[in-house]
Amino acid sequence: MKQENNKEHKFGMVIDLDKCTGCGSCMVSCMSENNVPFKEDESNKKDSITWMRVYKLTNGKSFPDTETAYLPRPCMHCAGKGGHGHSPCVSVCPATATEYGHDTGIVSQIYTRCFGCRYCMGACPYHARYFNWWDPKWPEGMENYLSPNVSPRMRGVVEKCSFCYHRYQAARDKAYHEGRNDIEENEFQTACTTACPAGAIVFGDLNNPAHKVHQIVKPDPHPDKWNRHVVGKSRNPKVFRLLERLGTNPKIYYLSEREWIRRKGDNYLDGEWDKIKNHHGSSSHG
Amino acid sequence: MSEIENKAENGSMESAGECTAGDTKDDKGLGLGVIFFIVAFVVCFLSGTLLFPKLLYSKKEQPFNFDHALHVSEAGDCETCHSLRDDGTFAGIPKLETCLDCHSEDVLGDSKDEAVFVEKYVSKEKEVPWYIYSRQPDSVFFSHAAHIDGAGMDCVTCHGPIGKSTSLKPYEENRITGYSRDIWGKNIFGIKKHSWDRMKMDDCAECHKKETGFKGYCFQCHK
Amino acid sequence: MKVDRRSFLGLGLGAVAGIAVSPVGLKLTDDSSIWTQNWPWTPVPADGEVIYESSVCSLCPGSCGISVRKIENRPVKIEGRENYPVNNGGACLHGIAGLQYLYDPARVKTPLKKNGDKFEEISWDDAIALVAGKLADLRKSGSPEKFAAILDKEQGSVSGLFKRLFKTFGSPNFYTMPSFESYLEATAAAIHGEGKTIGFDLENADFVLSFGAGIIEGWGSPVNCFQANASRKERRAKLYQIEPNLSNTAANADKWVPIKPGTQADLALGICAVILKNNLFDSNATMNFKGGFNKFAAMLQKDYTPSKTAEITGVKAADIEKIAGLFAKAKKPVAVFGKGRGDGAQSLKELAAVHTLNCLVGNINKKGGVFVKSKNKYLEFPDESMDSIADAGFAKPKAGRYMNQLVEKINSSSKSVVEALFVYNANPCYSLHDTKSVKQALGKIPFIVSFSSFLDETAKEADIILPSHTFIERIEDVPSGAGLAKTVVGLTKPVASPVFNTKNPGDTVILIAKALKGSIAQSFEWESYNECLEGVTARIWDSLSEDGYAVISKGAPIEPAAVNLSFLSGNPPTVQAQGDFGLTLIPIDNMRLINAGAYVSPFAIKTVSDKVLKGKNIVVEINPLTAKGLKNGGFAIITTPIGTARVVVNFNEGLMPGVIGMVEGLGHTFENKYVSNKGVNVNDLIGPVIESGSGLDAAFGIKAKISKA
Amino acid sequence: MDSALIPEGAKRCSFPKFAIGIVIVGAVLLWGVFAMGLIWWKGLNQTNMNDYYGFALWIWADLAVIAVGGGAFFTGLLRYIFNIDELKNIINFAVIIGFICYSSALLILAIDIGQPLRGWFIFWHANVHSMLTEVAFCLSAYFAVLTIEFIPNILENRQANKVPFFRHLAHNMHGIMAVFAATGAFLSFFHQGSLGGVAGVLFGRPFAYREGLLIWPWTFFLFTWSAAAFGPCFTLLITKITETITGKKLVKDNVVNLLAKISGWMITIYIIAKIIDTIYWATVTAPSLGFNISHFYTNNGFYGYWILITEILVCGLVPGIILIMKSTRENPTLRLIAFILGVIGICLNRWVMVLQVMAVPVMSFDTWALYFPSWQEIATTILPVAYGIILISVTYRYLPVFPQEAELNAVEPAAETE
Repeated sequence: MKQENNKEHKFGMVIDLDKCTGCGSCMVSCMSENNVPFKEDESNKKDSITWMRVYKLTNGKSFPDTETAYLPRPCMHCAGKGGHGHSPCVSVCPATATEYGHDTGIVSQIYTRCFGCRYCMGACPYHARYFNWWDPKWPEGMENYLSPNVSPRMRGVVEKCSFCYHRYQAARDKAYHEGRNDIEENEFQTACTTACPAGAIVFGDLNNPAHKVHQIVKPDPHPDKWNRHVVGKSRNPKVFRLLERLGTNPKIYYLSEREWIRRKGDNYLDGEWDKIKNHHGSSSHG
Repeated sequence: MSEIENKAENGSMESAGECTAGDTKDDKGLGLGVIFFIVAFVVCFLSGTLLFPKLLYSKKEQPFNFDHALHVSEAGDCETCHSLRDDGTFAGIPKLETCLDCHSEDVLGDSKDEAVFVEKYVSKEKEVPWYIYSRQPDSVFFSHAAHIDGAGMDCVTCHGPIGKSTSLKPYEENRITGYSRDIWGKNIFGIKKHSWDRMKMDDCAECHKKETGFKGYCFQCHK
Repeated sequence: MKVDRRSFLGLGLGAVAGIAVSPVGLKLTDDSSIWTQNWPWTPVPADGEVIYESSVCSLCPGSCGISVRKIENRPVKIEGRENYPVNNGGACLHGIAGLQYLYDPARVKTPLKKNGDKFEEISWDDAIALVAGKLADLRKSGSPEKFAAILDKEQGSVSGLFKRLFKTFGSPNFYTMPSFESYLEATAAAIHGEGKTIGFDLENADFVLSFGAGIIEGWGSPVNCFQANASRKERRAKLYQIEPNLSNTAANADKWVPIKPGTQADLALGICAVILKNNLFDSNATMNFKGGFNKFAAMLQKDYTPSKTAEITGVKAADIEKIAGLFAKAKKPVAVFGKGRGDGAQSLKELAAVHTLNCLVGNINKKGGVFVKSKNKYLEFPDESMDSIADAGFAKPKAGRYMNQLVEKINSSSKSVVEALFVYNANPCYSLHDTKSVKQALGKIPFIVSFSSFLDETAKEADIILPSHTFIERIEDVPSGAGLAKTVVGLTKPVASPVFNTKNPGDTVILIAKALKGSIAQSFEWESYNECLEGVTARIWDSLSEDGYAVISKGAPIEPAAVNLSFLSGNPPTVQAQGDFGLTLIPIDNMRLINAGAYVSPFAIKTVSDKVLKGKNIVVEINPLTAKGLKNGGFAIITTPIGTARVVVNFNEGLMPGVIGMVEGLGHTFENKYVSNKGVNVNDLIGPVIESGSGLDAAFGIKAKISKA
Repeated sequence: MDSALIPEGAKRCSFPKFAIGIVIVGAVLLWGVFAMGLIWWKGLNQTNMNDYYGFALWIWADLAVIAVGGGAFFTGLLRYIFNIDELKNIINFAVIIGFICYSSALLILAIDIGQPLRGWFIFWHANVHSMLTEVAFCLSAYFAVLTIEFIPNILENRQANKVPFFRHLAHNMHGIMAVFAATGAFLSFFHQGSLGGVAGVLFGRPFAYREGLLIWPWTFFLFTWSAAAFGPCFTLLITKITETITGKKLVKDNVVNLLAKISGWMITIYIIAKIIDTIYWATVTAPSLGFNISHFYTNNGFYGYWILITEILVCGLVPGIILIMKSTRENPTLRLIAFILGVIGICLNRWVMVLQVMAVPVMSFDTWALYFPSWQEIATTILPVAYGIILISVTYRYLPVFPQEAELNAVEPAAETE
């Protein structure tokens, strides 16, 4: 009766910011996939539910040296300090409505458990969590396009990117039915990944060396020697994570050839960046 | 304040007893009070236990009776009608199309239920609006494939010996939640004797804990 | 025994204790929380079997293959179709949001007839009879040429049916909205001769010199361009972007070359001059140039020396020489034109000048270069039957060459120019320059029939609306175009049954034709549009119906393309912006908005930045150097020679000083609270400027001033 | 009219005057109740909170009332555990204020959560790692303790006291009050601390994050200590206000000064710890995460260094010193100023630890987020104030709250007293 299908995955993503065009396909694909509601005015970005949000970065220089780039920001699915699963949000939720799945590395959010205290939102430095300030309402007839794979949320609860967990559930169902022990890389891809017209998003299992995401990121299995809270740092010098220094250990990695973009990924004191930029990738062997 | 503190000096332990003992006039009152207490207790407890469920649940009759035992003996097993699709999802209550694999506009047996079925649904090509006893709320993702194919479980463990039943019981719907009564279980205290008596999350977790050593992650069964 | 206070106390306590011990409290606490988890007003989507159906999106000329996920018969998600030759699995946000159009309660749900200011519902039969009656009267009156049509495009069988109707009716007045495809054809006609179009092989080019083409702004076939652009990184191909503002394309490019608005043609000619002067051109290719190559070269050396070009364009002379060198020396260079999405106003001088760069370096019909192809002719309609009225009417001259000339003619003429108008898939009252004059012209037309699925700005002006299926509900052939290197015809399929009482526009046209009887009806002897489609696409129908698409051509065309420079060799004047204010207002194309054809979906508008739209206010971009007296984030008034608008100002270092950028695609004015009445339509502020020689509206912007509100 | 209920020997204003006062404050209360109903009915869209401000005015109000309500547990601790007997003259009032503060906090929490009917999940599905879980358990338990501590005082009402059962009950409860005081102090230590922990554990928010001892960040201890330090200030401030309004001296100066002195020392010790904490955070913790202290106090329209200086120096060090030094402490005006500054200081600290935490951008490309509450939020925050005023008025009028009242206001023979 016991089944041994629980090889530990660590799903993650690497987003190539040089390829990202800021077109917004990932955002809409996410909203459409996950039954995200919309309202009359969505221009106040502080109350607009966008599990995937695309930020515009600028290098801050003046004309004509100014440069811009886009940075898509799903939930980071943080593993928390030392990668033990105590994500900033998970550790604070008083009702266990959000949880770190050690089998997948995915941070869940259970809408029916959440009672709307919003502590997790305060804990998340990425603003990846959104509150349903309003009852979700679809114009008459439009509720017909809602997908049964993701439960629509009610007013008063927090929601966020789930790495399209329902697609993992579906892939596993299929694998079970076909008598397979595990799923293939292409069987579980998030809606933003498959939608990206530029192919900027690569999704897969960071624990699986055969997966493309692992090959690009080359996560360091050892804790960072400068900050023991940081694990899974990329050994690719062009790859970085957002706010890596906080020890949140996100599973979203970003890739860029442009130094100013990589610098935007974290906060640095004066002069710090120049010292570390060339050693940005982990110094560990491998 | 000071008055009280003074009294405290005299020893407080007896004072309470003294008070009731001395107050003989109230004895009968107290006796009556006890009777009132008992009566009210019993009435309220019984109505909470017996009457309350009647108010809480509405009863709905299925469109017509369905003889599971008969169909199992004809079809051989549950999966013939309640099948998994090729993508591993569970098809649930069979669609009319599945019924028509065997049935047709010509009545097979002699039950009046089949006559209703043919007349009201088959000939009108209408799906039968069954009430589903085991329907879980929208927030639940239940993988039949994981339990049937993955863990090799049988249907009875969760659904009970429904395959042996010859008639359908009325569907009882919780007026507040809209759930079927079978989710909380027939027993209003939520006490269960069999694994299929109740289908709350705790029951899932209990079995998972027992069988896999871990109650499971939230996302395993939520969507 | 007497009932006293204590008895009541006992009663109360007993009741409380009894209830407490009973399951009531526990159950109600649990149930009330479960109630909040299943609020009856929160929808529960029905579950069922998952089915995928492939189709083609026709929201824009991109023609991407889509895969529609359905639960039983209910479409729930649109995604890009894997291995489709145009978009290979990718999809843009508008296509993905397509189901919001399908189910939009703001759709035209049934045929409508205008009565006074209001629309009334009428039956399809009555509507068709009414339209046919009006048209028959017009034809009887002897001026069938006063029947005009405005469509989005010429390609495809539905447009073919419209054209056929007009021909057999006897009217030459068939117009299409300006589109990138129309500009490609105009450019090809000017340089290579009639009957041709152009495709850019971006995915193989190693140096892309873009004169403002918004390669990742929705230009061409958007998803295909996104993919070609993304693959630059692996291919180590370069992109130089020349335009006044730091668009996403410019930001993503290897280099952004800021240029004064409207001077791209001059820069292209300046670069031509350097290439010629430094002998960097492909002499094999130039050998066969016609139309005065020497005259052209002499003109360039006189008028477009690097220093003169630098003065006109604001690009440094050294940069011009450097770009010319990089471009000419690249293995597979390509110069691309079509500012923004390429479907707005364009100057033929600019298009031709940029394309001349391609001709000079000899990349025509070479891998990684420009493909000069014959216009896609996969459709085979049977011969029309023409009566004498049709023959006479069809032989008359068109009222104007392009849409904007038609508008001008109607407005300036005291006599009636157009008596009846069909509008299909076009919204001229929104997307043409100076919308006020367009509305005025439409106001002078006594009978307008719209085929729109939505009550958009133009449909609101109509007398009859014959609503069409959306692309999710109808069958239609969708030819690619818009600068795609290969030619693919896709088949849009009815993935969902019609949500409302609408029809396939092909069927509607056939019904109208049949109702007109006589030779017109004889030319439309199909039972339905389905039958017609199968007939006219017979050559590729098997492939269309089985694979969902047919590849007509891929790879570089073999036949050589003649080059004729006569249009440019006389150096036609460069178009100037209208007015004499100090600043120049230019439209900015934004991938997340739509400026032609359909309007933006609620999902797409949700993605729009608050630096573009804030509440109901449009945000314009301006370089802080030019923004004297303005506050970042504050209100301002923009005034142009044709209009004024209240806007919010956003300081943006990515804009050339002297330029104001205003996004295209906002400011709709119909009933839809999610997408309408937000911001300003930039076309209300910009008027058309007709380019001499080509007759095109080439207004790249307009002079403007801005002041604190 | 209601003279039968008024404590023996106490002089109270006429009932109509009292009623008018209650009606006026009651109107404010009703306004708050209306806003509360609106929020429960329509949801939290009635507020100006947003996804950047998930915690805002209400959480600040919660933290602030619990901090100033800390006077109850600390005074109780001093009175019953450390046996400082004089404090019996103010303990009743401290308990009432504590009761008001904690019931208000619970009410605000019930308004603040998006799904009030699921509020009990915090107990049923508790996540033991969450500081908020600790808060909820200790808060509820301590509220129960406060209720128990409040009961004897209620039972001392002249009419209630006539019932022998109540009289004895009150008496016996007094006898075991030390047990409750100890329990209350224990619970308070944890919930005051865990409220500090709420901000301190946010390692994603460098402005709030503090290192600490085992699972408890330094803010845990700072919050407990500061509640104990400033709580008495609030108790004394409210006492002073009550005295002013009633026009009577209710607590003897020696009692006030004693509590003020203890408070002063507590504040001073706290502020030293706070200064050390701030310096360590500004020079070690935050820089290790890539932040200069200037990041937290510049580039925005509201939060500047002024808030740091106001909180620590003006409203921390200054009242501490005033209350330590005998000469200033015993000057009624200076003492009052110290109380006011102290209460402002502790409220400001809670504000900073809630709202400024939310305001500071963390991602390098994010922006400061400022917020102003909606009228519904303000009304529901004023609601507890109105409720508190009413409860204090009623208890003062009908209960023997201040044991020294009779003595301090030697009654001239009056009609009301028999």
